[in-house]
Amino acid sequence: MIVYIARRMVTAVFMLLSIAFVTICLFFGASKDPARSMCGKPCPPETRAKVSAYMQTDQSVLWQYTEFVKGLFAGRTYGQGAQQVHCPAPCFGYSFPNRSDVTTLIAERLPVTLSLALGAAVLCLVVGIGLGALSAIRKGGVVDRFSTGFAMFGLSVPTFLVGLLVLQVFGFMLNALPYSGFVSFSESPADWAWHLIGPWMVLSFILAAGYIRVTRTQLLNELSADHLVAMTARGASNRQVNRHAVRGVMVPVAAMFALDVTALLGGSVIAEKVFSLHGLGDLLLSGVNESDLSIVVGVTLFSAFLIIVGNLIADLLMPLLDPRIRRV
Amino acid sequence: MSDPVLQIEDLCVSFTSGGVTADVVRDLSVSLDGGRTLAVVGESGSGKTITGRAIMRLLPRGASARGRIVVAGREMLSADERELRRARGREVAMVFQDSMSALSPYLDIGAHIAQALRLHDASVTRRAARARAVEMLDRVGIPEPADAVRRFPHEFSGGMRQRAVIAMALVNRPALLIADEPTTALDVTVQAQILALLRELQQEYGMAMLLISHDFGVVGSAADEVLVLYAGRQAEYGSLRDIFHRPAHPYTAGLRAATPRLDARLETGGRRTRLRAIPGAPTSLRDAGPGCAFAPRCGLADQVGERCLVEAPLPTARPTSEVGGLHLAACHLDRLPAPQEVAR
Amino acid sequence: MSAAEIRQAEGRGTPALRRFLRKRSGVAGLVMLVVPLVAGLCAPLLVWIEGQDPSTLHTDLLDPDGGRPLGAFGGVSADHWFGVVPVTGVDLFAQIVYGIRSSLFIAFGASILSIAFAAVLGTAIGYFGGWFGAVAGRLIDFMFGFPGLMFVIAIMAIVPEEMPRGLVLVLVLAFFGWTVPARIIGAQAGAVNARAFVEAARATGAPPWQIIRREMLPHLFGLVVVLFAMSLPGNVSVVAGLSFLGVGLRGDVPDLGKLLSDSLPWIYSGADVWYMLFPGAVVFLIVFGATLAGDALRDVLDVRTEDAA
Amino acid sequence: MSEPILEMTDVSKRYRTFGGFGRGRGGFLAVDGVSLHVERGEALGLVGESGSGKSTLARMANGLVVPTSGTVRTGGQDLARLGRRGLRRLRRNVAMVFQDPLASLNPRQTVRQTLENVFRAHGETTSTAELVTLLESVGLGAEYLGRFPHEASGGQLQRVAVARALALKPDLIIADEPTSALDVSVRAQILNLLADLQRDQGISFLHVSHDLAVIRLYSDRVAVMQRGRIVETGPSDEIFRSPRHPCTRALVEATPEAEPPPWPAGALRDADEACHDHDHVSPNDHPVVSRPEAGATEH
Amino acid sequence: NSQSSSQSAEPTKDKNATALESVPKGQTLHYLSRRANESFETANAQMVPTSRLRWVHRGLTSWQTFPDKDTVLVPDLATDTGTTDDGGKTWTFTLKEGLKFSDGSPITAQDVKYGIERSFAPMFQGGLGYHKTLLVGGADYDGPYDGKKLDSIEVVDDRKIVFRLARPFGNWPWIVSMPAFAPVPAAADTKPETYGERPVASGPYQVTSFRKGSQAVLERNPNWKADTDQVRLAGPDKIVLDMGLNNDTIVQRLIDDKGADKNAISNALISPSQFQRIESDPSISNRMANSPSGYFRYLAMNVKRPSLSDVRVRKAINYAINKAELQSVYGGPKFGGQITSTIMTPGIPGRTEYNLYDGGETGNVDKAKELLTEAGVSDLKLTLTYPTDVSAIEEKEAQSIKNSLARIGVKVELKGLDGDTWFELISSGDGDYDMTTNGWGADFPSGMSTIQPLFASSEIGDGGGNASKYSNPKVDAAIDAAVAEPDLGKAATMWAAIDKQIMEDAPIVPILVQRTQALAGSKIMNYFIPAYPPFANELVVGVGS
Ligand SMILES: Nc1ncnc2c1ncn2[C@@H]1O[C@H](COP(=O)(O)OP(=O)(O)OP(=O)(O)O)[C@@H](O)[C@H]1O
Ligand SMILES: Nc1ncnc2c1ncn2[C@@H]1O[C@H](COP(=O)(O)OP(=O)(O)OP(=O)(O)O)[C@@H](O)[C@H]1O
Ligand SMILES: [Mg+2]
Ligand SMILES: [Mg+2]
Repeated sequence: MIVYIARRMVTAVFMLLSIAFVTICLFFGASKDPARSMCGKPCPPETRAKVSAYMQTDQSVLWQYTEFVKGLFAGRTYGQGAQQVHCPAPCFGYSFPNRSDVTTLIAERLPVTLSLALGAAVLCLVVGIGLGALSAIRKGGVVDRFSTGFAMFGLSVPTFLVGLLVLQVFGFMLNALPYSGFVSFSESPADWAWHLIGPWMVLSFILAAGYIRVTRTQLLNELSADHLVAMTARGASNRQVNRHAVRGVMVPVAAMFALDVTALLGGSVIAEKVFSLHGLGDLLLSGVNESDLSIVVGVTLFSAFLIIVGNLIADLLMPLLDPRIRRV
Repeated sequence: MSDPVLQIEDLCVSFTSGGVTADVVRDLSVSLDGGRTLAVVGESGSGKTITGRAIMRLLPRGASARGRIVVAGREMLSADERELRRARGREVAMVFQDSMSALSPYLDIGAHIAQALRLHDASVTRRAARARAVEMLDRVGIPEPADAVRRFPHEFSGGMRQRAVIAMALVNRPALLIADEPTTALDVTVQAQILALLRELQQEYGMAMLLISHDFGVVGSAADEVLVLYAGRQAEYGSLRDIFHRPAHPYTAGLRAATPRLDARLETGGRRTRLRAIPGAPTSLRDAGPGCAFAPRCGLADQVGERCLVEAPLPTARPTSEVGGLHLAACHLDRLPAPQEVAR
Repeated sequence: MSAAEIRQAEGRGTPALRRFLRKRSGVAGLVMLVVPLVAGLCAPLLVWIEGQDPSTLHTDLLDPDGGRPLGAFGGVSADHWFGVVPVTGVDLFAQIVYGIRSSLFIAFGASILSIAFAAVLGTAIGYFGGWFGAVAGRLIDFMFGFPGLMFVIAIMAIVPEEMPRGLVLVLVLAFFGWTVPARIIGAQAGAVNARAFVEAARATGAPPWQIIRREMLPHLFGLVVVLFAMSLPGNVSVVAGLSFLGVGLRGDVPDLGKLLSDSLPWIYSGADVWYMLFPGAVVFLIVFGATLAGDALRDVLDVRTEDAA
Repeated sequence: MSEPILEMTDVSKRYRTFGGFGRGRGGFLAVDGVSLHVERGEALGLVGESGSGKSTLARMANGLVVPTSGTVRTGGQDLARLGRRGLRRLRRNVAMVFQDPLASLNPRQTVRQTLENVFRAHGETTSTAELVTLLESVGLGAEYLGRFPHEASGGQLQRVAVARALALKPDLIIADEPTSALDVSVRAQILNLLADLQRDQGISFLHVSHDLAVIRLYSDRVAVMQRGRIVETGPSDEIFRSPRHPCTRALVEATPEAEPPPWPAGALRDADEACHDHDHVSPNDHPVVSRPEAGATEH
Repeated sequence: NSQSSSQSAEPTKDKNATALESVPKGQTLHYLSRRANESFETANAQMVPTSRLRWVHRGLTSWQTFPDKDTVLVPDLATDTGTTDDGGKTWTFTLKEGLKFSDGSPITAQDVKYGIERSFAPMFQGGLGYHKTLLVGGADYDGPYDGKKLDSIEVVDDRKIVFRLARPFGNWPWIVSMPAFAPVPAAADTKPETYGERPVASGPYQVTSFRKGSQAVLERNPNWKADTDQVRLAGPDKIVLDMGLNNDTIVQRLIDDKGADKNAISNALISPSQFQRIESDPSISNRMANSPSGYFRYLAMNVKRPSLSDVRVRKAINYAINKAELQSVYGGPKFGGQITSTIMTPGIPGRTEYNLYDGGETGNVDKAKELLTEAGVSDLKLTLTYPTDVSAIEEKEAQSIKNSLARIGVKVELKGLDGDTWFELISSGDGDYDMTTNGWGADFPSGMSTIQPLFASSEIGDGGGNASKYSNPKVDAAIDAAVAEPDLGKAATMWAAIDKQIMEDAPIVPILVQRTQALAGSKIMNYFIPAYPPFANELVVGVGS
């Protein structure tokens, strides 16, 4: 087990480094010059060269990569003397337009995205597994039809359309929900939830569809599985059997969830845009709009980090859910 | 004489799908006393499993059973959910063919047995249940049972799993054990052990056993009485000896002749022999016409003529060598010709 | 599944097409998908019939203060079937039918490319297995580490201007779209490869190509079709979503996603909700239609896609 | 006598498992230094408990499984030297019949397509008449040509499988439990068919089965396998009359006879211990829950 | 004998001049910003002197705006708007007496010098940097952090500061109103990186709380004295600045006008989709400020391209453009902007109206065709490039131009580029394009601020803004003379002449003077947009009750 964990960890780190390599090659190798937008007005070439040197964007891609990786573990310093800015480890780069290291920027935005993603995850798991289980147990019933239709909708409607609909209806028309803003959990848990209900609804509407389907099919499989028939043969009631059957659904759900970390992050970009929340997605978009490569690279890599950690957790969780994976 | 543990009367099982209803088991009547083993033999699709499940009222979706099934005095077909729950596992237990899929992959072996126990007696503590589990595993011959209770099904070999399943079935000392092909998935050597174990436990607990099998060999070594099913109908019923030595149904006789035997060569003095095969393929009740389901494959149908094709024969009594024994066969022929003439 | 059921599912009881046509939701989905598709293909013809073109500005049809279309339903009239675009007065119908072209071109392109690659790779994984399968599996794991949409957004922001953005979008979407299908196809191909009839074919001395072509592919074809149908709506959504985020197509090519993001302020303010309604409905039709059709196909071809992730 | 149709010398097979970055830890030794031969026209029976390596050994005869070590000579050719094309050509002469006819026939191909593909594999074409003759030789009528597997019964399908094996007039047929998936009444039909082929066409057989009675009936010689090794070989009559190896003995004794008196329980268990140990869990028993990375048998 | 550089209108001593209301003291002002990186750093700011940055910072000079008069330059920290005695090469400023920072220390000339020096540091690039090339030695100076000083800024004593320029520059008094001229006490600049989050204040407010990217709270600076400051009314007691809000959400909130939003102003842009709603409801439209003038939109023609080198072709294009349609695209005359035919926009001193190529509002196709025939041009194919990520308008504008030119048989190929790439292209010496649309807003109200950057040959390439690649030695000479002229009144007439002189060569098609609009909460007073700059003066805004 320890070997297994260790191996997964090493794999995760290796993956992160490779993704960083690809990302940095792609972005710092691109034709855009980040110094351009930092140069000011007017912007003669000498000034631009100075800025470029200060931002260290005049260096080679490989150099950028090694510096980045070094920065992750040991921090990174830009400029010299009193002008130097230090970006402490783990350094995901330094954003000059924001005069802040990207790690700090991410740390500021993370609570928003995490609140958004975790809340949506919980909601979509509860709704997805709940509806999926109900429709499997009462196959062909009203709930089944409703949730199959619901799943079909959720699978097909683009996130932003749902987002706009929710915003329009609940925010502007009914004035039932706040249409923007974020209150941190520590300030007021109630307000926190209240402000996030809209985005949660949107994200979980989109994602729940998959869980409804998986839960439904897996549970239907599971319910007809011999070991559950055997359980009934032992004298177990339907409820006991159903409860046990749900265990068999957890593994595919966990596997799916691991993949959905990506979808959650992607979805939150759109949800953040619609609900004007300032999370990682918003940070990324601002980086894109302001040609702030450090932010773009930093946020992308940090998201990769989140995804890999999510996958790692799912991988480590899997043996707990299914003893068959617990070998070695 | 006490009441039989299992009594089945005129059991019919039918499947409904797409508005069409078809019988898969028809007019089955049989009874079984405690301490005795009834083997149900027949080819694939002949309705063996369905019969076993009907007894437990564990039919798949779309299936319905008519007739009467009485287990230890309880009417199974009219019992309500609660009664059924009480009967299942305590009065009648089941051992499935595929021990791997019959065990939950998420529970260790101990939890399985403990669950079987506690489902029927909530007063048993978890700890006591697990202690019983260890005892039972020991009883069915699993080495180091204290360690084995903590292992998961996938960590057991097929034979060990089947032993565990037996332990689970017997933990509540049921009056009737239904064993649906309990050894088909196992090696011959293991198969022998399991059959021996079942036999041994049956004697110890005095329970009745319904042993489902398609293998004449297994039947011959484990049963007291035999029920031969063909296409969902009772072809022949009788004591082991009657079935083997004086089969009254051409199908039974054909099966015996088609089964290769280890001593085959010895009998024929070392020359190559050919088995006497039954021509054609097994049919199911669904495809069968109004007549005898076996008629299309029967070498003797010509002797009887039209009747085999239009009228399904009813089980009628045949001569028996046992005292007070019952021997029934569903064939229009009263007497089978000598073995050589049976098959074409 | 009992042997009988397997026979039923895999056999040719009724041809798949006939079974598909018997499914109402599938046919409805197909219609929803095909109508816009045909409209897109015949865009020049339809617009010619309407008597408009996708680039002429009709500022005379707009409120001079602010550019809201005059008239009901966003300026719907006999001349302008879907009304006109606020601010410019460009014909909305023409924009939409041409927009379908670009959106669907990208979505189809990306789906075809990614599924084709996934099919080739998946079949190879299934056929060769062993270390090749292991390496490909790692590669897919590696791809799973990429934060898909975020990465696409980031890439679209740095695409050099010389490159045609539509093509880049196709490539980028295809690049992130092949992984899950490849894994599903790989798993399925592996399962097919492990089935006895493939080994039987091998035992007769059949060459690899014949085994893949005649034994494996027929069993993967349905899956590939279903995966394609399932990837299509996702790609349409992503293309529209990228435009919504402002990193999609650029220039004067009509594009559904661009129309939608353009229309946002108009529904925010309630000044011209019709502007969003028409392109929104078309996007919805395409996406929902493709989903329905894909789902029906999946049932008809009895493909399981859930359990291989 | 001429050269044996099949000659295996000291062959071993170790299955490797993949996963993680490194190699699997050692893998699983399925066949361990086996030598065996099949004479022309002879039927060799291979028996043994489940997982003892029978199928692996049988598949090495036509290169479906490549041995880790040792040499396999089939029809006088060293398989290791043949190369991929050569192996394919060799398979003209070495045909196979599998356990489950429904599984071993492509459900999407008609009987005609299935048979035609055998010829196509070797760049040949056939006429319908030839195919009909082929089907008739296994006791099926021409009407089966257009049928899909699900439209025929198990016994009929196994006949089709035998027809496929016969299509290219092989010298050796490897039959891996050809009847264990069939119903008792049909089993005899197929066994008779195979026996006729051996007698009438002089085809050699490597007949794998765990059913001793079947082997006894149709094999000239028997090889008994246990955990990857051959523990006993000899003429079948001799082996079954007086088994020498404890494992063979256990197998013989465990085979249920048609009508013995009630089971002598205690006696049996002692005999088994020689052959089967409880704690041996073969890798077969592990469910494949991990990501599917099916191993190829041909490299 | 110093020469006053002040403008035609004398700065009034009376703060509540003309239409300016007097604002009550008290209340909280809310600022809803769509920008996430709001900060009070002066060294790299690009904001006008009437913006929120100046709540905290004062400059040597500042601007005074009126609803009905041109904007004027007035002294801020300095006692006057600067003096020169060598024709604009050396400028002297004297600080008022008794000025104090929020930390109680006196504001000295040294602090002003240090503030300017900081702006040279590479870490503070990105601001308005006219002074960096004007001050002697500026090009090689890298800021004070490595211990070096910029000697062309001379601190004579605590209150007197002298600037030595590389060449005469008449607009220097306007330059010193820019952000970098705010005083920074060197002792407080220990962490330059975050200095702008809680700077030492010289203005009426100091930052009491700063959460990066989300909120800043400003409260009164007790050391600020109203009688030393003629541009700031400092009505509210407290100002809350919310950052990084969604533009549309801000607009929606301001329209809704609920709760604290009644006390709010913002920098949100109002999109055309909102006009109808605003117009239809007087309670909203009353709160909207609309600019009388604004950004200059034009179509630049790359005169270096053979196909556009003939002035007759360029004139033909001038005639052909349907400006009415473009005006409509921008939101019509009321919200979009005024059709124009000159380079300088209303509000810039000296601006005179004329129209050399009057084709009417929708263009004169015949005249244009005639000119093309005269030039012997047919089958002309041109590319039109434009930035796509600024707003969707550029694309529609381009489409309209394409349609206009199609009328005279000129085929236009549209090339939308992302902002950075587009700018890179048009500011390079040999950019591969025929035409581009462009917009320009002057950084200070002078013809210099528009004409020099857009038409001087020195501005071709190397990041310069001369998108037409227009190069006329005579115009260059005239520009140099006007730039150097310290008498701004005289300079204004010179610029007007240059304006027309350039249009004779028709390197561009002037299109619009673009309006801007802004909404304020219902309690906001003094919210208006002057002719120049096109933003509301945030320093005079008050909150009523
Ligand atoms: N779920 C089901 N739906 C429809 N028909 C079924 C179902 N299960 C079984 N049957 C039919 O019922 C008949 C009897 O099936 P049963 O499983 O009892 O056969 P069996 O004798 O146990 O065969 P085997 O030896 O293959 O286990 C068969 O014809 C089968 O096709
Ligand atoms: N492709 C493979 N990869 C890894 N291990 C394998 C593979 N094929 C077979 N094995 C293992 O090799 C051993 C021998 O397998 P084989 O199939 O040859 O046995 P067998 O004697 O034919 O058994 P059975 O009677 O069950 O068919 C088994 O333990 C099996 O788990
Ligand atoms: Mg059965
Ligand atoms: Mg085998």
